[in-house]
Amino acid sequence: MASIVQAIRMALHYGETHLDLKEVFGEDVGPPLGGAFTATQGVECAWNSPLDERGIMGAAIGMGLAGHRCVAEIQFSDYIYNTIDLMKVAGLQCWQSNGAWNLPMTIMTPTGSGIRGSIYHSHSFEATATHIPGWKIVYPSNSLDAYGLLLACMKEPNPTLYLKPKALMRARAEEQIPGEPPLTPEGQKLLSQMIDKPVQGDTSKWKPKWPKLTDYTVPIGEGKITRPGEHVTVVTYGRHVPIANQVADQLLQEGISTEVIDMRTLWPYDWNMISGSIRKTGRVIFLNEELEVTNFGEHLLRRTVDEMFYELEARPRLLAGEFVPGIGLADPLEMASVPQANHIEKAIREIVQERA
Amino acid sequence: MASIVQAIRMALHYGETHLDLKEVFGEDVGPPLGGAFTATQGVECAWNSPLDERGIMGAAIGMGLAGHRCVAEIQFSDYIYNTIDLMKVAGLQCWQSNGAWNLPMTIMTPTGSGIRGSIYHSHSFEATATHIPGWKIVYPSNSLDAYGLLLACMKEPNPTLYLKPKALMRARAEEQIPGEPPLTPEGQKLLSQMIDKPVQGDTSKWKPKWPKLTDYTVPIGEGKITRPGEHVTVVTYGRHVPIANQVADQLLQEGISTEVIDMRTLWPYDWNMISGSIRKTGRVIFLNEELEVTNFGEHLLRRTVDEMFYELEARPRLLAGEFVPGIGLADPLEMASVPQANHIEKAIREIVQERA
Amino acid sequence: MSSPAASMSKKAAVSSSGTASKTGFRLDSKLLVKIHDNMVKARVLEERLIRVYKQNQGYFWLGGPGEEAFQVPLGLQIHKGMGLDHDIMHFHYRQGPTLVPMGLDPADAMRQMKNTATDPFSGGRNFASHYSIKEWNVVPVTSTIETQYLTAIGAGIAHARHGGKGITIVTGGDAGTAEGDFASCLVWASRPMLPLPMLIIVTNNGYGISTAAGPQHGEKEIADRARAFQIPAKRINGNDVEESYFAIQEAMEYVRKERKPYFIEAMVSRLYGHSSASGANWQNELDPIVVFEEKLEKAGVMKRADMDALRERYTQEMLDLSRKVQEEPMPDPSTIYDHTYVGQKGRYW
Amino acid sequence: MSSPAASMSKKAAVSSSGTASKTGFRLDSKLLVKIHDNMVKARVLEERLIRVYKQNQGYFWLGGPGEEAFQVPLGLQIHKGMGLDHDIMHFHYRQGPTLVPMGLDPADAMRQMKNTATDPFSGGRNFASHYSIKEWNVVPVTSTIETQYLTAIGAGIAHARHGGKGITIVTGGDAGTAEGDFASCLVWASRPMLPLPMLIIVTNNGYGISTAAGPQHGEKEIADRARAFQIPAKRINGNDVEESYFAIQEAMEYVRKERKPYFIEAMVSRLYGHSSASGANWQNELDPIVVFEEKLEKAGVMKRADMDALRERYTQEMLDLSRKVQEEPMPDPSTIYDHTYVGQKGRYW
Ligand SMILES: Cc1ncc(C[n+]2csc(CCOP(=O)(O)OP(=O)(O)O)c2C)c(N)n1
Ligand SMILES: Cc1ncc(C[n+]2csc(CCOP(=O)(O)OP(=O)(O)O)c2C)c(N)n1
Ligand SMILES: [Mg+2]
Ligand SMILES: [Mg+2]
Repeated sequence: MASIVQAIRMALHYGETHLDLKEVFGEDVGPPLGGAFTATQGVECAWNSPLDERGIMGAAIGMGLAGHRCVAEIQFSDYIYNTIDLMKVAGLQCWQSNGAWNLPMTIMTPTGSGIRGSIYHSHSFEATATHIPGWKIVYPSNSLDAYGLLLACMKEPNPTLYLKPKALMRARAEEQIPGEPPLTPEGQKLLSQMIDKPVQGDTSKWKPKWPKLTDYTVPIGEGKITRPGEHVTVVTYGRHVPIANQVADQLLQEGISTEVIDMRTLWPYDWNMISGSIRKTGRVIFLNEELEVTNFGEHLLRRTVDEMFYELEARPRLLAGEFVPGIGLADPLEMASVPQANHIEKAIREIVQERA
Repeated sequence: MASIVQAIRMALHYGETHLDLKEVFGEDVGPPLGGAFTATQGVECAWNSPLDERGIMGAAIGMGLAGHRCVAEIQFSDYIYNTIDLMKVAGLQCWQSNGAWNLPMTIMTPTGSGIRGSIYHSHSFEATATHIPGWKIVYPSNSLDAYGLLLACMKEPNPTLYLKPKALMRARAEEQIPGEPPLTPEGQKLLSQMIDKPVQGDTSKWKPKWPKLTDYTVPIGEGKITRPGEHVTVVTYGRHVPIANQVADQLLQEGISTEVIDMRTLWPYDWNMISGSIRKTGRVIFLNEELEVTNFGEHLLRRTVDEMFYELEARPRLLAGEFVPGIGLADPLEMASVPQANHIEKAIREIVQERA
Repeated sequence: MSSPAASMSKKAAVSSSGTASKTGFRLDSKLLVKIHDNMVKARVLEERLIRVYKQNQGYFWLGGPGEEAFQVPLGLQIHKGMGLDHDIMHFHYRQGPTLVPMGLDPADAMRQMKNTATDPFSGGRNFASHYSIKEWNVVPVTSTIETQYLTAIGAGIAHARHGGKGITIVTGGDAGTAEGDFASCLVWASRPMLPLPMLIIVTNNGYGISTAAGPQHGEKEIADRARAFQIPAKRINGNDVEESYFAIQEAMEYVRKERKPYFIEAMVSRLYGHSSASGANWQNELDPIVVFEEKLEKAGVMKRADMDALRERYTQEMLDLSRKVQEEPMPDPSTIYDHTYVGQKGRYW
Repeated sequence: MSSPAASMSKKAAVSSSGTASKTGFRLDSKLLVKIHDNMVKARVLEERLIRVYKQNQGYFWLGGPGEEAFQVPLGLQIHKGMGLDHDIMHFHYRQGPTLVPMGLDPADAMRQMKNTATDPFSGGRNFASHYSIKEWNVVPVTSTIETQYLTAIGAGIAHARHGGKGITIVTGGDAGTAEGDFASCLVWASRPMLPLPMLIIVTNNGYGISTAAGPQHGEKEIADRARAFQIPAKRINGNDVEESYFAIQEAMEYVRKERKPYFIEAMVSRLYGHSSASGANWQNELDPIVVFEEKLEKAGVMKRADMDALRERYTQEMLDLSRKVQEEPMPDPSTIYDHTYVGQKGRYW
């Protein structure tokens, strides 16, 4: 029952004790806070960097080139946009040197809306990220994947971007992370006592008691079918996975059978799984919360058209965020800017009724 | 017969004498060089900024908010990627203030490949740019449009991005800019004597003699059909317009009739023209040189699918740059990374033969 | 539109023969009382905003409680108005106490806090303390740390070309100076080819969210970084009203007249922590209002009872305003594209 | 793989009783001759690359002619090798004269200039002077100005953790210091919580492409910006071999031992302009080789004829190499995706 935040902490602990992880750093990443979402709390090698995203990204690159592995955090993906040139630099080190150098490094950053974050705590980053060659990009939607994908990143010899869904940081897994206490209310409480820093009192000497964690790696590039179905495929990731699952469950009661794919890795993505599912259902909705113009879902849709245009049974669709300059703070604005359950339901109903 | 470079100079001169243009600045933009491509040579209000793209973009925003109009240059779009956060800031000033503020400013930057620019002088920028709300984005493919679109930008109360095709900077127009000498070899020579700074000798006191220029504005948002045709639509812009025209002319001799659309404005784009043409031909190729993943052409293709899926006579296509970390310097690498005439020809032949 | 506050910045505010010398203050009593009034008003407003957050009527709070002794003297000396004859402000998110003496309507701050459609700064779109006042040259506050030091350059250039008395003022925190943008501001402001009439301010509260400044700063004072560019620079006690007032006065006189940059690092308190994300609870730091009130009382400029009554009155006023604002409507979902461009929506047309 | 050059950096190079004192030089004659040899070799190599460009056998040239008096002493004192026991270099694009004394094969520089598949730095992908030598810890030179000052931070941190004698060296130009990244490097290098063993270098040639430094720099010396962070800093005459040698020696000793940053601003010439984009023609600036050769001759360390013969020999050598390289193949178009990732192509898989 670890939350995503707890899963990340455990993965980082596993990394610094079993893998070659040397540094975890970023703004407010070290004590006392342990990260804006406390995802680095208790991690031994975590420290506070200067307030300087360009410095953080640059430092991560330099460490990686020196063979000194790090996981660096950009506090919110909203604040990663002053480092795009550096991400491009990171992505081309191996290629530019014709294979002589490689760059093991991981950048993690909370992404997306859903926390009433207004203009600058609601940004998505997938479109920009997937347009940068040379990175591998993962985006877990639950705690077990959060753990397994972070381990995969820490083993990867190339730059990896680990996107964390802001809206799900405290969501609890339905599956057990190898080593964590049992998935019971008692187990959850125990885990909290072990690795959550107390909110009250003098915590300057607090240390976590880590469960005996073991290796569990979700291979980069493998999606997951979270709901099998026959009539339509919904391809999504991160925050929208639980929402799509819920809509699928609800529509199933009316006999509409939706296959939900959690991409888990955005690049390189699991085209076998995606195309296989689309071939089966003939209908696909690419669902994400990013701005809909020059959106990564448009790439997936284009590739669908490239390879399956004449097989599709209905017009393939993108359901994405509105192309607004920001997510407005007021509730009605956020609800109207980012796909919600009702939008997904409507899109599914429409596509299953459509006959090519 | 003005080149694009000369057209830009003339437009800036028109701007500083007839419109409200107060500052033209950027790296090496002022004397003695007048810009990496000499596009700001002779412009009275042009000056050299510090080597600091973030400062340049920030300064442009601050001027715009102060009602002080500028055209600022980023020396190559390859070096604009450290300012994406600022471009987002620029794009949301009006929206964020709920309409209280507006931001007249223009950023111009040479874009794309074709000058054997290797990794860092070959970048395209359209995908990233079109994903940023709040800007208007133009991309001329010839001198007359270069002049007319720059005038449009200088009249626009919103942030404008003026992309200049690196490969075409010295290309000569077939149409006359109102006021420039006649389109003859003598006229071209005369224009050069008037506004090109001599390469030899002491030029520290050189001043251009400007022709009597008049207003000629290409409205933002209007495309242009550069080759009318019946069988297939090629939607492109910038550097690829003359190449597409040439391929179209060549194929016409075999009876393949290609309609070529020069978008001229990437945002807001001329959907009336594009969709009208696609409805007519039933076949479309979106052509550009940007990295093909999360590419702006994929947006256009998605919108085509959204609105015309059941009307298309063949699978719609994207012909774009390979998803490589960089354009390699060696000739064979550049040729294989960016669509060339032979790739376009092949794509057209294929799509006209395809039967849905 | 010229501000009455601006005339306050004249040296006349210093009474050499009048009340000031008797009180031990260098500023005259009328001005002292006015400063105090604004400090209390600004504080009570912030405390009301925090209540609004704690009562779940707003999603997020951050603001400027603890910075009043510096911010109020700043606000009083700003040459307020629209256009290049006036000062242009590129502020960050702790500037409420500057805007209060400039004439901010506290109800408007509450509207933004509650993200109502009536919020005049952003129409319910932006976080609290993200002010934007076109009529006063207060450009929209943007959340991105330190980018205001870049955008301010453009205002500085416009001011340099325009001449006159108007200057550009930029503010930000101590931790944010680690962003390269802070250095860019110093580079551009100090260029021999066009020095910029900018008052560059850093309010140093010793923290960036949870990160203490000490282990992060190799420079003795942030002001040293400005000095490296030959920019006159001062570190001051921003918790002291008079020190702040005169430092700002001196700086502004220099910038307005010389048309060159000046740098102030003001050491201030952060009385409710970083933001509501860290709880927005009272911190054990020096309270500049307490300090000031003690001095005022001791000097006989104000009485304890009057000061208490003033706070009482503002507290009630803010509560009433907050209730009133509560009735106001939320923005309509159909408006999400409004004002993407001047007079235009922003999707595909 | 430890370098013989590294041992040169020992103070032993200074002969207090031997040849040096007789010549008026502080360095001993053997080392002087070696430095001269490398300077000439580096210069002739650059001049050959320029010829290659002018003969249309390459698309673009830029490099380091004019910086030899600083760059060669730097190269000789680098502790060369792979891994954290050795120095790590985050260089910009004028570093040929540093790499020549480190053992660069001039043919390789020509391969990159001619973008052949055999170019060991980038396989014909990158511009000239964009070196990348994994075995010597020379990370790939990236065209983006000043980002090396950011990436170097990471090497500095790795070095700080690792301990030992290895240090991080970063170089760049004067104009580039206007990018915020330069300041970021100073911020990170000087943090009290983890000072970094970095030698931070700026080679100041007074220009950024066509833009003269004077009107752009408000600071008296760029070194003052490092001093603001309490980083020991020196501006030196980079056209003087000995001044450069000893300044680098002192700096390196400090950084290797104290594990703290040190800053050098070296004033240098730019003898063929910015790059081939500005013509790559000879500029009327002080030539450090001419200066050095005059001194060597006057001191009797070398004879004019020997120096001329040396240049002659290298000129012929470079011409031969250039011809040889001309035969080598271009990269194959099918390779564009190679090495996007370690051992993987990079499109869709
Ligand atoms: C570019 C950017 N990075 C990170 C953040 C998140 N953030 C908001 S406030 C803050 C700390 C700012 O500290 P300081 O500059 O000292 O100002 P203070 O809040 O203490 O006044 C951080 C890291 C941000 N808003 N913008
Ligand atoms: C980020 C970035 N902006 C612009 C350029 C284009 N450019 C290449 S070299 C150069 C001038 C550099 O001047 P300086 O830092 O003084 O180094 P120098 O070349 O004089 O050694 C510029 C503007 C670039 N390569 N990278
Ligand atoms: Mg602070
Ligand atoms: Mg220079």
